[in-house]
This record gives sequence, structure tokens and C-alpha cells, in this order.
Amino acid sequence: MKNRSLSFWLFLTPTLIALALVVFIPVIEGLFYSFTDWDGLTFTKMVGFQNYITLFHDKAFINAFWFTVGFVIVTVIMLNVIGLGLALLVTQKFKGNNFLRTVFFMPNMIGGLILGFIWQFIFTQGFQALGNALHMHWLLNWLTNETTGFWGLVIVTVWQMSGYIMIIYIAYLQNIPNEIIEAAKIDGASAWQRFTKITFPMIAPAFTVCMFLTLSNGFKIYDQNLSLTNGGPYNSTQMLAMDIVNTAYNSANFSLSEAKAIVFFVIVAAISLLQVAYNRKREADLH
Amino acid sequence: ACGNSSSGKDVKITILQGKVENNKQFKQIAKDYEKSHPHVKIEVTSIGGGTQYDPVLKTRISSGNAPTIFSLAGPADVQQFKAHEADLSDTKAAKAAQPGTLSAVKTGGKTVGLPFNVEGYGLVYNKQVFQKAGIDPNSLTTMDKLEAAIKQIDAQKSELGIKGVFATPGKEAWVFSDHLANLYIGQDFNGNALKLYKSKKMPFTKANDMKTMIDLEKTYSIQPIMQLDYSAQVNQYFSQGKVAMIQQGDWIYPTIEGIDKDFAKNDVGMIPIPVPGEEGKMPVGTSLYWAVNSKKSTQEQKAAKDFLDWMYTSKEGKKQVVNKLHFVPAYKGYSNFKMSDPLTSAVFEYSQNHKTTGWAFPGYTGTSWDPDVAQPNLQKYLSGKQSWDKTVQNMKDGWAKQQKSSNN
Amino acid sequence: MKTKGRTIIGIVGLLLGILWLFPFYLIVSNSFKTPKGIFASVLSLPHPSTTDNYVNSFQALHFIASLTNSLIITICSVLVIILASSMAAYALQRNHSKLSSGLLLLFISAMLIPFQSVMIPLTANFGAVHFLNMWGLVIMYLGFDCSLSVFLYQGTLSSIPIAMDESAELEGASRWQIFTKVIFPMLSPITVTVAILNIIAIWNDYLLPSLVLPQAQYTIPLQMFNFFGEYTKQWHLALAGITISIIPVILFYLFAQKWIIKGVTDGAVK
Amino acid sequence: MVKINLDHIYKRYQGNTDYSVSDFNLDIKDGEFIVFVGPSGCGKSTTLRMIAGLEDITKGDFKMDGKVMNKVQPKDRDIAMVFQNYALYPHMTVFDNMAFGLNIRKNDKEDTKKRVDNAAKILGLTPYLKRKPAALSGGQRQRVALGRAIVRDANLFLLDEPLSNLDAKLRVQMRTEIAQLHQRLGRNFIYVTHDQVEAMTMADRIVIMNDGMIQQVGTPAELYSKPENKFVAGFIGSPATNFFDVKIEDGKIVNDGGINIAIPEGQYKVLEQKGYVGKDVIFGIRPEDIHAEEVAIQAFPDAIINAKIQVSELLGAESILYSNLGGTDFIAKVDARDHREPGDNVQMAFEMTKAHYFDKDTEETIL
Amino acid sequence: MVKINLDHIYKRYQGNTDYSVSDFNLDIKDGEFIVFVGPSGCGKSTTLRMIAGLEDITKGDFKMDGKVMNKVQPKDRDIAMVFQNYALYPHMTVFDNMAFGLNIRKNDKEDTKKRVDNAAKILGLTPYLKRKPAALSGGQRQRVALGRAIVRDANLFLLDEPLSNLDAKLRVQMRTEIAQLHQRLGRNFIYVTHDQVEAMTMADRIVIMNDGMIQQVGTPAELYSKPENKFVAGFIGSPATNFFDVKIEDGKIVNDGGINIAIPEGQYKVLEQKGYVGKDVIFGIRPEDIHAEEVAIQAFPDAIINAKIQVSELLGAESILYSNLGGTDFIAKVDARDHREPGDNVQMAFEMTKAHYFDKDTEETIL
Ligand SMILES: Nc1ncnc2c1ncn2[C@@H]1O[C@H](COP(=O)(O)OP(=O)(O)OP(=O)(O)O)[C@@H](O)[C@H]1O
Ligand SMILES: Nc1ncnc2c1ncn2[C@@H]1O[C@H](COP(=O)(O)OP(=O)(O)OP(=O)(O)O)[C@@H](O)[C@H]1O
Ligand SMILES: [Mg+2]
Ligand SMILES: [Mg+2]
Repeated sequence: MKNRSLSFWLFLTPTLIALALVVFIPVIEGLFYSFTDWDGLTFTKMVGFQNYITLFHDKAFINAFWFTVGFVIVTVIMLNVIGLGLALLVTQKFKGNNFLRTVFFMPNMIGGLILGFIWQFIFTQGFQALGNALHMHWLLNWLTNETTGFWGLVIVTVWQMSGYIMIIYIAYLQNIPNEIIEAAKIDGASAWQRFTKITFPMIAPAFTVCMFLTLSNGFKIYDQNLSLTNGGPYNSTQMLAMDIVNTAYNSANFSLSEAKAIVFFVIVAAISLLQVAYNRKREADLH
Repeated sequence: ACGNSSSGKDVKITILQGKVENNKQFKQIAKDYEKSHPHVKIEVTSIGGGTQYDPVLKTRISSGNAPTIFSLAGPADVQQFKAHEADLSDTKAAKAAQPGTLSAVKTGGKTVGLPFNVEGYGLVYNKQVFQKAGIDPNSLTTMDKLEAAIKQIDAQKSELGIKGVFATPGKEAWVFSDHLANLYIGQDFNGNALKLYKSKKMPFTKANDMKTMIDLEKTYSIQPIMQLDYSAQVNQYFSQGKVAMIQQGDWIYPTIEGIDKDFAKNDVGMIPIPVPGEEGKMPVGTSLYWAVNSKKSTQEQKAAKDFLDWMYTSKEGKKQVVNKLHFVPAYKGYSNFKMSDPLTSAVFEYSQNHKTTGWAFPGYTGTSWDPDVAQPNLQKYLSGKQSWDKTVQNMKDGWAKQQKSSNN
Repeated sequence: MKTKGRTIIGIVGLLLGILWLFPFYLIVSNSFKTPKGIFASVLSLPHPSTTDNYVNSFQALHFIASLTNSLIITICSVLVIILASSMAAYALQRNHSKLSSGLLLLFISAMLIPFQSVMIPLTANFGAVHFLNMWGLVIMYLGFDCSLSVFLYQGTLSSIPIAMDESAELEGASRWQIFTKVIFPMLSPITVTVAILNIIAIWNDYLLPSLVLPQAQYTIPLQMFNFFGEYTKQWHLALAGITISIIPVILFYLFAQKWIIKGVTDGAVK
Repeated sequence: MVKINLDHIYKRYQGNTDYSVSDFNLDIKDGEFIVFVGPSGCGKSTTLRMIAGLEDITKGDFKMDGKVMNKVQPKDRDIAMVFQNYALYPHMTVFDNMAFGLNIRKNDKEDTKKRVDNAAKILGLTPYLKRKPAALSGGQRQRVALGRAIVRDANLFLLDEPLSNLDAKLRVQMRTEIAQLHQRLGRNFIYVTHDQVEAMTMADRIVIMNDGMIQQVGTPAELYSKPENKFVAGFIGSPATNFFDVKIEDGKIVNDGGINIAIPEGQYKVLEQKGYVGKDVIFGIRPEDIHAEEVAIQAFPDAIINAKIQVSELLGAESILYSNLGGTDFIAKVDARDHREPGDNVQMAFEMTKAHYFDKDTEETIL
Repeated sequence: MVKINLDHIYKRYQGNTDYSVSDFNLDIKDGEFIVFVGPSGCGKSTTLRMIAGLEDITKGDFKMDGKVMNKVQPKDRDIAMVFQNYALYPHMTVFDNMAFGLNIRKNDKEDTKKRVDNAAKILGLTPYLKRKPAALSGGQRQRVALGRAIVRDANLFLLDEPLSNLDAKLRVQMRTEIAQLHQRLGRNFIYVTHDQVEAMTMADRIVIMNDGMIQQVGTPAELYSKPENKFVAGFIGSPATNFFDVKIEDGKIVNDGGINIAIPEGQYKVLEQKGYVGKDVIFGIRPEDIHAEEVAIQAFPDAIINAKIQVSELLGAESILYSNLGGTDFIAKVDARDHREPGDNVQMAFEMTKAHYFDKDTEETIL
């Protein structure tokens, strides 16, 4: 399709309009507010870069940032490995693979908030009971400190999201033409070699998508954070999104919150887009 | 009787309020009101669960979808929404409000809020356990006595069939930062939220008293306390008779009742925490206020005020407030009512007898000091990561810092 | 040896499945307990068991009405998202220019914006034009969810041979016909995926509809959160509510899964 | 070098009611070059795919060196294959496509490079080694597919129409290369082709299939001169053998369409023995056994027919004449010197020693 | 029915440094049947794709009825095409694949069904109408691709090797069908093939390409008998023309390899005129113009060579003999009667009246 052609634009119109209305215009407004003393309803004056200066001295923000970075690194790796693993598992031919697909995906059918509440049960009751029964100390006292809070969040996120990532990988896996896999079998490739040499390169777009998704979701995660640890104890597990929300609503500092959101956006965008650009280039080399 | 004044034209008022657990009852009350006031339509909405009330109110206001009646949690909210708050001083309800209950919502000579109710908190105890242990809870009027009782109960935990004296919810930082700290911080402000809210400094002179109490709650609780949350505290342990007492308020009654009706009716009671210097007094206050949106048409505002007046001052309304909402009224004229459960009865009794101290904590709950300073520091202390002195110091410094930069 | 491999895979799958299902066991088993029973022992089987929770929560949720609302909103939004984003992805993928890569990046970056930071301006804008209702919500979902969908579509489109377009074009099909008759049907696995992902997101969404919908249009999650008070959480009702409200999604998922079939493009080109 | 047995093999694809391959029975000797031919859709590729292990065998056993291989993974069969539809790896360059099988086997890098470069030279692909398949012409892709097989040193080579998209010259060249490869390696080759020349020149034995069933297995010469049934006679040779419905009477074949030709004595004796005298049979004669030269007309005076040319095609050295005899179309391939234009009346002679006779019902060869 | 002009057309693919098609210049008359031939990768498909509008034309104009069409959308060109790689719609049944173009044009449903059914009958696809392409054999897929074009009534038909995967018999049949379609519709057809027989029999004119450039355009007979350069001579005819490096001396061609043959007088005169006497030239002779029959040996006594057979192939009616003469391989196509085995020494005669001479540098035809 030529980009000057009418159809190119017609095909894009609905999404572009919706994006503009729903995302871009509000973001620009938000950007503007970040230079004011906006309280969510009105603002009285422009404050220049004051909010941006403030946020770089905001210990909570910095803490949340590093906590989130750690979380993102761990979950991106785990989610992609496990998600892809599950996808490969359930695309094998064996009895019950369809059932398992459903099972692995089911956590997504429950909203993040409720999930967090349910996992609290598991961590506090289930782990405790198990830990006592098996005399495994590390199972005790979950969510009571930063470390277990961190891993608690990781576990819940992985449990919930890997099914999500799985079905994306499945969709792309299904698109690989049979004949190419057959050719690889004839060429003597083992299952693992077929995966690394054929399947994986062929699903490179899925990898890009999933990397991006896990990356951006990791940075944006809020519901699970709220319901599982609520940032506690002592705000040690407060992640970026939560810090932004709390700044706005608990402290009624909306303009600072917008400024944090903008900085957050810039950081995440830089990381994610770099990642996408890199992977897309890799993909382009592949095709 | 009052609704008919509205010139025959239909009005619709919308209510957005922050007490989800009572939403159903409010809806029923509104229905009743609609029956007797055919020209008024009332839509009641509530915000619950994981989302805070404020953002929703803000977005509703900024999107032109503002409610006629909304709720305010304290001076900070009063400040935030001041552009939308109508003066309610001329309402019957405002005039009937009990002394002191309006202090947090008076601003610039106006009264912008009407209390939902009053609530009180203290040590909610398990009658049977105390009986078995041979201790009269009402005798625990000083810290020493309380401490002795706690130790005694703790020593015979297994005979009493409990897992701990307390169930202390380390996860629910507000239990300490709001309720407990209020008892000690509030003394410096006479229990006045507004005063606290306006204060540049937080003396926190009674910090050591607080340490004694918090240490008791921490040491003699089911462990690990940092894993306990509200539902563990109330639903899982207290309501199932697994602890002797918890630091909570009358609002937990419906929860206990939901778990075990008989237990709730027969076996629970509440005593005040014996705060040195304020022994025998229960902290009673208001957590939420009704406000009327001043940006709405006068007709709508009027209808809203009429409704609130009706609810709190008419005969039918009062009945609903006490029997349906199980509110301890913040208004005069309820002396012939009997509260429906032991906890509200306790609160009602203390407030009727004026054996109360004020709630100062609404003066800081709406500020960032609470979530950003008080709660994390207290949690740090509770998890043994920080000394008490440091905790207190941080709290004081944090307050001073916040107040310096704020403009009220 | 083939069968032995499958057995091992099956066993691994089974173990993982149990691990994954455990929280659901908690949800379902506790939904049959009395409030006291839940807190007496979360992990045990329900005894005494009760179905009251279901009856009560069914009523409290205004289940029929809120299910209808949820269905309308979810179905409309998902249909719109699928159509609009597959179209956009098609335009972007089949056009190799700086402009289209730029647009794609724009789409992608839209996904990164924390929702909470646009929430107030967004609802203010929509409120200003009196669009705070179901239909406004559908547009918002399109705006928020199209990026991911475009991204997903864009990736799979690259595996559909351009020869398909060419052949249809020669047969006289217009761009629109090529898209609807040839390309879109071949996208079905990813369409199903996009549908599933969006359905669950929209079905469970709480915050956005809570800001946008008038009471009469409340969805299941909005009603559900009435079970979660400031202090108290009515777990017995909530768990029953969760159980009945995810059944439609599971049914959809089971049904849709069949469409994620292998080898959609097999036999297309030599 | 293996002995291969296909033991009463059947294949039915999922969703089909009929078998795509039925009762396929074939023993392949060490190092034999087998060619499968047959009409489109007769089951050639299916059979190859079963041998490769890509399709499950519905019934029957496939054995290599006496060992039943039905359940052995394709990758463990040590097979090189050219797919009919190429199945190139789209994400790899031409070089990588060809090197893949060797790399997988951890072949020495240098050796791999040497082999691939060599194959590329043979295939004329050297300038394209760095390209992806998408940027190649059809024939170039096919050559890559072929290259992937010829760099390998497999036990068994399966080639499914590997030259169909190449020009005549290249095809001849490739044919030679494949033949040389076969000689050098001494492995078994199974080769599917629609090109009669390829089949005739390359095969040790040809397997001719129809409708999923083997019609005849034999050397090229056997198939050409001793077809076992009408199908084989009609399939081998291009243009195809002409068939006429005739009656055998008085040492002659006759029909209403103008055929009245003496049967050579030896042939007649056999027909008589088998009891076909006085019966209807199918008479077959190849286009190249119909002559229009004067010499021939004189040589075969009792095998003359008269026909009117309907279409004629001049192909360089030869001319193809399409005529009709009493309702039956037939084709004659004559020397370019004897080319005639449509409408011409021509006398032609059947070279009766090359004639074939088939039973009318079973279509089996009588003689 | 359109007149088509390709006006100095060039094509360079993105990423390539060379042109895939250069200076392509061709006028096609109303209703002509044009065949493109040329070695694999020479730019045939590329040219078709530019005509169809699927590739941008890098330079030059493509005109239909005098109108420049470079920018016209493919769908508005009213073209039916068979893609070399089929490009079937994998999600549609065979029927729907064939009906697609008609449905798009809102053709009457019944008419569509009739046409598709009819095409399916011709193509032998009737039993497969309900299947998806993935469940078809290679040849069946190709027939579907062909069917998609023949149900259409387009202005211009582009067929890119539409019969390459079919067996000989079917191919002959399809050839006839396509020819009939062409006659019935009277539209322009452009047909790419590697099959010499197809090219020779179907074309009004053949365009022979090499390396992106047209080598010669002409009727089949012209190309066969009057090739304009060595490439054409070598490409047309199978096996290919044999070439020898020779010197012209004393009315003879001679070389060190044992050639010493008299040049017919008429030819020599021309060579003399053009100043090639005493010079090195390339001498070309087709395999079918080399004879081994006794008669020929006697007929051409001063055009005799002696060669030792290296390889020989018996193809039914003919035999192909591969020999070497002074380092140059050559091929003779002789009557099956004259078949020899490798190692035999054979006398062969060149039919010098059919000989070709090419300039050694330009490779242009001298005579
Ligand atoms: N998409 C492409 N990108 C780059 N180069 C290409 C592309 N398609 C074809 N080519 C190159 O252009 C040249 C001409 O290709 P084209 O497909 O026209 O050949 P062809 O004559 O059809 O050959 P064949 O008979 O093998 O199909 C080839 O060298 C090929 O490698
Ligand atoms: N995947 C499949 N599912 C169902 N039927 C199939 C499948 N593949 C092939 N067939 C059918 O099986 C029969 C044999 O197919 P096969 O591919 O073996 O033919 P072939 O001899 O290779 O023909 P061609 O020369 O056309 O390639 C055909 O009728 C075909 O339609
Ligand atoms: Mg085949
Ligand atoms: Mg081509």
C-alpha cells in the first residue's frame, strides 16, 4: 500500500482518531499541567520546572524506580521464558493440551485486584502452613519485608501473566508453515534445534511484542501492587505507578504526579522503544 | 413534609459517598424518601474496594458529572473541594449537630459538611476470654493494669484457647498511624483536627506513652504481625475467638456479625485504651461528612439539603439512621434511641456521658504525611527495622517539612 | 519413544496445571463456605457447605442487568478494536515507509502511558461533550487497547505472503475487499488472541468504567466492588461473584480456542 | 547405502474417505535410482513423505535394512529431500539454507563452506548466496531447494520434482549433476518427475503409479516396450500412445473407422492362443511408430491408413500431426520433412511390429 | 483485446545493484499469444509482474491501448494471472479460490458456479472443489491456480509457468485448453514457460530473454531456424545446439579437434563476403542435424566426423549420443535404430545446410 494512497489513511483513521482523543490529547494536557500547580480541578499558576526538580529529590520516587526496575528485569525474563515454555508445551500433541491451555490462561480471567487479594491468602496462609509442615523457613513470613514482598509480586505477576504471554506466542507459533518445520526435520534438526534455529527466528515478531508487553506492563503494574502489598511494608514495595497514583490522590499533588508520570513515560518509552527498534531490526534481518 | 416546597418540578440529586459498606442502606433510605417525596429522584453511588474515593470524585467533577451530595473525609478534603462546597450552616442538621463534630468542616465562617455519624474505637475484647481469665475488662483503667492483664492472659493462652492476646495488623498501617497515634499526637491539639491540620509543628510530646502501647500490641500479638491485615485481625482471629482483644472500633461490628451472629451479640465489648492522662475516655469522632455541591442549581442544592435534614432530623429519618445504618448519631435528639449492638452502644454511651476525646487524625489523613511518613515509619518500627526515637523524629520532621511547603 | 516423550510432557503439564489451578481451588471452595468457614480455614474443603453465597451475590450483583451491560460493552468494544486495529496494522505492515514505522512507534508509545496520568483530563474531555456512557467507554477502550492489538496484528501480518494481496488485487478486489475477504480471514488465530486478551481486560476492568458509566450501565466488576468495603471485604459473596462472572469468559475462551488453528497459511504459496 | 522395503503401504489423509496410496509394495536395492512417475495427484509425494517420516503410515511397514522404521523420527532417518514446494527457510540466506543440514550435524565449518560453495557453483547460485529466498526467482528458489539436498551426504535422497521450474538447458545440466552425485555417493535415490526424458534417462527402475496404486515397476526400456497395461502404455512416451477400439478378424484388426490392417504373424498367433480372435480389443500404437515417409509407406503396404490432418505442429526436427480416424483422435510424430498442413490428406503407415494389444475389460496387456 | 506496448522498461529491485530487467521493448498486437522464454532468473516473472502492476517500473512506460499504465492499480488493469508460486488463498476451498475473482466482480452466482464447475471439469478438479489448498497435491494446486485464471474473462492473461508441475499427458491437454481459451476469447496472453514444446506450439511470437534483456522476438520457426545470436541458438531446441570453435579456411571449417568439413558453397560465399575467411568463428549444429544413419553418411561424405560415444540414452523412438570432439562435448540425437553404447566409435555426418555460424566476439549470427 502506498502511503500517499487514500486507502492507507482510511485504514488508519479509526485508530488514529481514537488514540488522539483518548491518549494523546489528554497526555498533552497532562504535560501542560505538570508545569502548573494543578490540584486535579484547577490550577492557579505556572510553576515552571519546579515539579521536575522536586521529583528528582523525592526519595520515594527514586526508591520506587529502582524497585520497579528490579521487578521488570526479573519478570521480563521469567515471563518470556515461562510463557514461551508453556506455549511450546501446549502446542505439543498430547492428551489434555487444550485443557491445559485453558488452565494456564485462567488467571487472566480474574482482575488484578481480586487476584492480589487471593494471593495474600496463599502467601500468608498457604505458605505459612506449608512452611510449618515442611520446616522450610523460607516459606514463612511472606510479604512482611521487602524481599518477600518483591518475590511475592513476581510470583503473582508470573502466575497471572505467563498465560497471557503464552497465548500470544501460541498465535504466532501457529503461523509457522508446516513445510518449513518438516524441512528442518529432514535436515536432521532435533526438537531443540528446530526451536532455536527455525521456530524462534520465525516467531521473532512475537518475541518483540512480548518483550515489549512484559516490559511496559512491568513498569505500569498497579493493581497487583495495590492489592497484594499495598506498597508495604513501609512503602518498600511501592512501584512507580503506585507512587504516581499516591502522589496524586493521597497527597493531592496532581501536578507533581503528572510530572512523575511524564518522566516515567519518557524512561519507559526510551527503554521499550529501544527494545522494539532493536528487535525489529533483528526481525528485518531475519526476513 | 419539607420536600413539597420544591415547586412541583422534578429534581434529581445524585449522591457519591465513600462508605461502601452502607451503600445498600443509603439506597433503601433514598427509596423511602422518594416515596414520600414524589418529585425527588435520588441516585446513590459509592466507590469501593481498591480504588480511592478522591480520584473518582475529582474526575466526576472535572468531567461535568459532579454529584449533588458527596462525602468529605476531613480538613484536607475540605480544602481540596472548597470550590464546590455549599454553606450548610442554615440546615436543621447543622444546627442539631453535636458540639465539636463540625469543627473540622468549618472554614471561613461557613459550615460545609454534615457528619455521617460518630464512631469510636478502643480495645474490642472477647468477653468469654476475659471471664475465663478472671479479669474484668472495665477495670483496666490504667496502662499498668492493662499491661498486667495482658501478661496474665498471655501466660495462659492455651488454656484460654487463644493464639495470642492481640491480633495486631501490621499491614494496616492506618490502625497505628490514625487511630493509635491520634491518642498521643492529638493531646497536643486538644483532639482538634483543624488545629492539627493548620499546625506547622508536631510536638508529639506523648511519644513515649505511645511506645508503651504499641509495644504491647506488637509483643503480645499473633505473629508475624506484618502479615496480618484487617480481615485476619477481625474475621479470622477475633471473630473466631482466637484472641482476647484487638484495637479497633465500632465499625467492625457488622463484620463480626457476618462471621458469627451469636458471638457478636453476646461476647464482644469495647473499652477505651487507657491513655495516660485521658483514662476512661473514648476517642469519638467523625470520619466522613456530607457536602452539598455549590455548583449545582439552587433548586437541586435545596433538595439535597432537604434530604439530609430529613435523614438526620425527621422522625422517620432518625429511625433509619439508627436501625438501618446502625450509626451512632452525631446529632442531638436521639436520646430516646437505643443502639442496636454492644459496640455502638459503648460509643453512644461514652458520647452521651461526654467521656470522649476528639479525633485529631482527620487533620493529617488527607495529607501526604500520613502515607508517606507516618505509616512507613511506624511499619518500620513494627518490623524492627528502626528505633522508636528515630521513628518519632522522622514523623516530626516529616510533618514540619510538609507544613512548611504547604500554603494553609 | 514418541509415546514416552508424550507421557513425560503430559505429566509435566499436569503438574504445572495443578500449580496453576490451586488459586482457583481456593476461589471455588471458599465460595461455598460460610463467612466463618472461610476464615476458620482457607485451605480446607467447604464444610459445612452452602450455596447461599451464590444466591445472595447473584442478587447483590444485579447479575442479569450487569451481565447484560458487561456483555454489551465488552462485545462492542472488542468488535470495534478488532476491526479498527487489524485495519490499521494492515495499512502499516503492507506499507514500507518511514511514515508507517513512525506511526507504529506512535501506536506503541501510546501503550506506555500510565492510565492514571490521563484519567482526569480524559474524563473531563469526554464529560464536556456528554459522552460519559457506554459508547464513550467503547471509544476509550479502542483508544487504550488498539495499540497492543495493532502491534499483535502487525507481527503476524508479516507471515502472510504478500502474494495473497497481489493475487486478489489482480482478480479485481479493492483494498477493502482484499482486506476483508483474503487477509482478515487468514488472521483468525491472532484475531482470536486479540479478542481474548481484550475481552478479559475489558470484562474485568474496574477503574475506567467506574469513572465513565452511569449507574444504570454498571458492569459486573463495578457491582462486585460493593463487596469490598473500606474495612470489610465480603469474601463469601465476592468469591461466589467471581466464580459466576468468570464462567462466561471461560466459556468464550474454550469456544474461541478452537479457532487458534495450526497452519493457516499452509498451501498458500509454493 | 540401504535396502528399502515398502511393505503393502496404505495412506489415508485425515478427512479423506479414499486412500491416497494403496497397497504400495516395493523393494529398493542398494544404491538404486528409482523414479516415481504418474499423473498429478496419484500419490507420489505422499509416498515420498511417508518414506521421509513426515506422514504417518496408515497401514503397512516401511523398512530400511530390514528394520521397521514407521515410528522413527524423520531426523533420525538420515534423509535428504527436495520438497515439491521447496520449503526454504525464509529467514535464512541461500547459503544458510544450504548449510543448515550440515551445521545441524556439526559438520566442520570449512568443509560446509566448501560444499555449499561447490553446490552453489554447480547450481549457478554463487551470486545469490547472501540473498534471502524472497528475493529469488522461482527457478532460483528451486535450485536452492536442490542445493540443500546435494550438499548432504545422506543415506537416502528423496527428490520431488526438483527440476520442474528450470529451463531446458539447466535441467539437462542438473540431470547430469544429480546422476553424478548418485554415482559418486552410491546412495539410494527416489526421484519424482513429470518429465519423461528425466524418467527415462535417470532411472534404474521406474515406478509408475496411478490413483495411489503401482501400475508397473521396471527399467525404462521395459516400460516403454513392454507396458503391462493400457495405462502404462498411454502414460509413457510423449505424445501418448494412440488407442483404437478394434476387432480381431482374419489376421487383421478392423473397425468401422477405416482401420483394416494385417497383424504380423507372430502377434496373431499369440492373440489366437489367448482366445481374442473375433473379439474386441484395444489396439495401441505410439505416435513415433506411425510413419509418413515414402519409404515406410512402401515398407508396410498392408498397414496403411488414410487420414486428414486436423492440427499440425512443427517442432524443429519433428512434426506432430493430429488426425482423426473414425472418431478416434490420434497423433503421429513424423520427421520435419514430412510436415503437413491442416486439411491435407495423408497416407500413413503403422509399424505393426511395435503395436500393443489390450484386453477391453481389464485393460491388461495381451501382447 | 488491447494493444500493449512495453517501452524501454527497466526494473531494479530494492537492494539489488543490477537491473533485473533492462531496456525491455516490445509491442504486442491485439489478441496475440506471446511466450516468454529464457533461463531461470532472466527476468520473465519480473516483466509479468510489472505488466500486472505488482512491481513498480523503475524506468520506461508500460502502455495499454496507447495509455500509459505505470500508475494504474493492478485491480483496474483487468488482468488474470497464474502466479509461478500459485498464491492460492489458503483459507478458501478450491471452489472459492476459483470463484473469488468473479465474486469480487459481482458476477451472477449461477454463472459463476457454471464457470467454475466447467473449469474444474477441464482441470480434473471436480472431486476436490470442497478441499482447501493445503490438502492438495502439487499439481492439483497448480491446476487451481490455472483455474482461477481461466474462469475469468480478463483483458490480458498472464500465465507464469502454469503447467510446470503437471504430467505430460495433462500438460498436453491443458495446452490445448489454453489455446482454445485464447481462440475463444481473442484476448492477449503472455505465457512464461520452460517447456520448449509449449513455447513452440502455443506462441504466436516468442520473446527470448537472457539476463534481463530481450535476445530475440519472433515466431517459433524464426527462432529455430534463424537465431539472431549464439544464445538463442543454444537455448531453443533440446538438447541444445552444439557449438565448436573453428577456423574458416579453404571452403572448410577446421579445428585441431578433428573437424575438417566442407562448407556448402552458398554459405561460404556469405562468409567470404562478410570477411570471415581465415578467421575464428563459432560453428553451431543442432543435435538433430547430426546423423548416424548409413544413408546420411553416404549423403554427406565431406561432413563426416569420428567420435567415441561417452554416454548414450535411449528414449523410446530416439537415442541421444554424448560424445567429445577435440575437447568439445557434443550431442547427437539419432534414430533409436542407430543407438550405440558408450565406448563405441561412431561415424557421424553433419547436415551442413542446417549449420549456423557466429562471430566469436559479439556472438551475433553471421549466417
Ligand atoms: N523481490 C526481489 N528482490 C530482489 N531481487 C529479485 C526479486 N525477485 C527477483 N529478483 C531477482 O531478479 C532476477 C529476475 O527474477 P525473475 O523472477 O523475473 O526471474 P524469472 O525469469 O522468472 O526466473 P525463473 O524462471 O527462475 O522463475 C533474478 O535474478 C532474481 O534473483
Ligand atoms: N494433506 C492432505 N490432506 C488430504 N489429502 C491430501 C493431502 N495431501 C495430498 N492429498 C491428496 O492425496 C492425493 C495424492 O497426493 P500427492 O501429493 O501424493 O500427489 P502427487 O502424486 O505428488 O501429485 P502431484 O504430481 O500433483 O504433485 C491427492 O489426491 C491429494 O489431493
Ligand atoms: Mg506431488
Ligand atoms: Mg519466474
